[in-house]
Amino acid sequence: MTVDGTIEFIAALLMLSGAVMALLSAIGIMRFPDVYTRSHAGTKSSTLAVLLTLLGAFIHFASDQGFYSVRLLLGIVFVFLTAPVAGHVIIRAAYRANVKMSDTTIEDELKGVLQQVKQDAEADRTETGEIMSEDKKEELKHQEE
Amino acid sequence: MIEIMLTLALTLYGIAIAISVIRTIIGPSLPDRIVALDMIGVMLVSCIAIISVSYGTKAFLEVILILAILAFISTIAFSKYIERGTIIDSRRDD
Amino acid sequence: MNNLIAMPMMLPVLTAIILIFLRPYIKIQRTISLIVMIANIGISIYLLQLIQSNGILRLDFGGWEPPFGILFVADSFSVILVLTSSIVTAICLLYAFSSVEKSYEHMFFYSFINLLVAGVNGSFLTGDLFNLFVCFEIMLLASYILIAFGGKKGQLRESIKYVIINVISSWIFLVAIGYLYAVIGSLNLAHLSERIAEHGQTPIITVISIVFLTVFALKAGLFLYFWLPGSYSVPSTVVGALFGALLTKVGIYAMFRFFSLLFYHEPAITHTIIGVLAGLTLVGGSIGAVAYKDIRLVASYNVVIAVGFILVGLAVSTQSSLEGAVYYLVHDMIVKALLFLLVGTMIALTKETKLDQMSGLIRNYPLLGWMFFIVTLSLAGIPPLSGFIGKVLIGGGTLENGSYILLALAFISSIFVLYSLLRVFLSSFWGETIISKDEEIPMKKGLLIPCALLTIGSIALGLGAESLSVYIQDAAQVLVDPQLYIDAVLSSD
Amino acid sequence: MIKHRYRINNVILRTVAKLVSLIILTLAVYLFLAGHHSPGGGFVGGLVLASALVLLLIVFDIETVRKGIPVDFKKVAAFGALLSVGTGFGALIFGENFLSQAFDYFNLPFFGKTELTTVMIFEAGVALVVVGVVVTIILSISEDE
Amino acid sequence: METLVTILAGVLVTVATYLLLSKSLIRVVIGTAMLTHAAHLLIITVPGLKIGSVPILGEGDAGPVDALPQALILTSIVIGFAVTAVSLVLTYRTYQEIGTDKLDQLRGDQDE
Repeated sequence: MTVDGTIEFIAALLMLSGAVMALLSAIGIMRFPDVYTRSHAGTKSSTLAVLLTLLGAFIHFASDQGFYSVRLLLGIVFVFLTAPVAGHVIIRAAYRANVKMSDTTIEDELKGVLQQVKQDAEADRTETGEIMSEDKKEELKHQEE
Repeated sequence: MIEIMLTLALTLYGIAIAISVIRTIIGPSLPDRIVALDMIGVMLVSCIAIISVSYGTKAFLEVILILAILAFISTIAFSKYIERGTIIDSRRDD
Repeated sequence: MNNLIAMPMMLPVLTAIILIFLRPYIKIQRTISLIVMIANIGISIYLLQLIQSNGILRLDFGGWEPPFGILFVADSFSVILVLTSSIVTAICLLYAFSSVEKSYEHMFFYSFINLLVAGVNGSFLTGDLFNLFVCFEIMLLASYILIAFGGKKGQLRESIKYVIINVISSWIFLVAIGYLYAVIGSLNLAHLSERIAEHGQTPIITVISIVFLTVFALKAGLFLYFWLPGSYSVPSTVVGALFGALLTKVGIYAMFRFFSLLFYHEPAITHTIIGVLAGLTLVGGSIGAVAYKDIRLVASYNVVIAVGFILVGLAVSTQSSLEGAVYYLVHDMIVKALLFLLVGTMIALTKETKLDQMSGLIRNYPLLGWMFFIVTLSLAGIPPLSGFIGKVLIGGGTLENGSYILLALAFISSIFVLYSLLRVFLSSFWGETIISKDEEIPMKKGLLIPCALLTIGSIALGLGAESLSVYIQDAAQVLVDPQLYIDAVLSSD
Repeated sequence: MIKHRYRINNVILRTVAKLVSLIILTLAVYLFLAGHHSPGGGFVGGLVLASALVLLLIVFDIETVRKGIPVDFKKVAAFGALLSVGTGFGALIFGENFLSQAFDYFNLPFFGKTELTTVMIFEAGVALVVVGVVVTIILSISEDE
Repeated sequence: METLVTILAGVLVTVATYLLLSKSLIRVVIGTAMLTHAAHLLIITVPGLKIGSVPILGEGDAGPVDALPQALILTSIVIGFAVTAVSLVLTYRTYQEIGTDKLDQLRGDQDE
């Protein structure tokens, strides 16, 4: 096997391992019990899969055609930059939307904090008349009656 | 040899996407589905990289970036919708 | 190469864009739109003369020779229609100046009118199948918005129906284009015609032609006219007049072009179907025209009858019937615009839409009444008004061909047209006046002058038929002999 | 002061969005310029540019973006259409067929020998139309509550 | 391969028809958009799927594929986009005016 052949083999191997990684993360997304754990599979390992694959493609083009593709590198940077943020945003949204955790969850550290923040904000905004919670509206109605 | 490896990689990606589609369909909550959709988007990116390697053409490389951008924006939009009920706010609220 | 051919489409497009920047200045908007329409009239008259001396003209966009590039082709038929549509639009614009609300004018009303005209003229001039689709869509997009101007409940309902019907028909159009491209491998009309002639019109091509027929029947209101009366009766008067005058005519034009240029080898199948559909349209339109009391619906069903009548000319496809059809097409564009304008004026004056709730209008507005009478006669085909010659020529064609049923239907439908409009005339213009002198809304000159201009146009078309006949014979010549068109397009100059 | 207690903390997303929109804008310019001999062009470039604006709109809000980019997007679209149709009419001045385009090679500093063509102006018009229309539609859908 | 894609186009048409026949206006709009995309799929399939290389200068050795259907589809996508935008605005106006997006509540006399 020549040097070029070896490099191409390595490139293909990288892509294949990326594919294996993707399969693993797909299994993860199927098997994990709730959103919060699934997102681990959905973002972390699939990001790795993409990184490996794109790196493989980059090496392939570099050795095969002598073409150093900036677009592929930019793609790697982009995915590396955005995938964690996307995961973070989804899970934040899920937590605020009160998606249930699995029964095996041991601790929810944010439980008190979020509750407190919400209460504070509601209290503040009701004072300024900005928004009003549904319970408050009911109360006011009763008082008027 | 390399051909076989590329085909195998594509097949594995195909299986992974199929599994994610199942999760998109059954996923009990909305965030589940979005996690799966995001993953499909990211995997399609790598699929296109593999396809362009196996065709030996550079014409598809732009698609990689555009697809990644679209996946990111759609994920952000979805999660903002879940979190606040709106996608674009009219005023800055902090 | 003659860049003037592109102007009837591109000038309105350019105007529509420029008018967006001139949003606050209504006076300037009106002036520019009118100037462009008058320029279009001038250009098309010049083109007609040029075609007489030089034969069919073509313009290859960007210098790409056919069949590779896209192109505009101007033969007498299309330029006559462009000329008529420009005249009608110019007069309708005059009417719009004094009838359309200020708020519409601020919402880019004139831009959309210009886009509508651009789409219509583009459809008449294009020599390329796909550009025909694009121009159709430009026209339809503008009409979607124009129909909903005002945003009343009835308008919204009808415009939703109209949009959905047209999206579906555009879908069929797209599918048909795909099939035709797959079978023949070209989109240039002349090239398609040549290839179909070479390989013969195989059954699959005939099937595709029927798919095209379905599309254009939906757009023109040939038999599939169920959407037409509703959507043509809800928009504001000017828009209704433009729709009645222009939109169905584009579908009819496409049908004439396709079944005289491309699919003329199997008349036993295609033209018979067109004939049957035209007959059914005549029957359905006549029933509708006498059945309704809402005068806008009566006017809309008259559009349907005219569609059927013109397509009798295509179904028969002899030289004289085609001449008659072209002639009737021109006549119908002018007279339908006039009819819709008059009906809209009546509604605006009385605030009623049912014909039995108006009466005695002729005491208050004599000129309006007599113009309505002239329209009635003209549509029914009484000589020397403009409808007469078209009817005679189409009738002669059907006699030559021996299609007596179509002949009978065509002339019975004329009687129904006469009856339906005379009913409107008698019940709303004669009788006890409902408007006292105090309540009478003064007739604006701006409303009356456009109607008078169109009436004069109709009379002039009838009296001056002789001077027009050169151009109309030339138009029919190209329809009869497609080789003229093919040679003009595919020759490299 | 009250508002600051329950503000939605988006620091991660906002920081990354600034960076990512920069990448997207670069890609948009690249696609626009590449469009003559390879995939890309005004339409795609405009869409990608619009997607960067949409990202900013989602992550920030209409007010902030308006402040940053104080243009009327309807006017942008109209101007783009004018530019595109204008190149068609430009051919008339030189007595060419409608929509004819011209090109030539120029020696530019830094870029070297470059092909410049009037198609570029046409494409710039298309890009402006796309950006203007997309942003107008999105703004008008989200604006009135 | 062509058969498969044609079947896919058929499935899209089926789904679109289902959506078009539903009562909710917004579903109808989505149905029209899907219908157009089914037509696009058909246009690219019916003349035969890819035999040849990418239709870009300097790419691939074999003769390029016919690029015309793709140009048609691009144009048609733009038009479809515009139509969808218009019909969405129309739907929204209707919703504002009438307060529902159910088609059967749009029914009514001409002069209500």
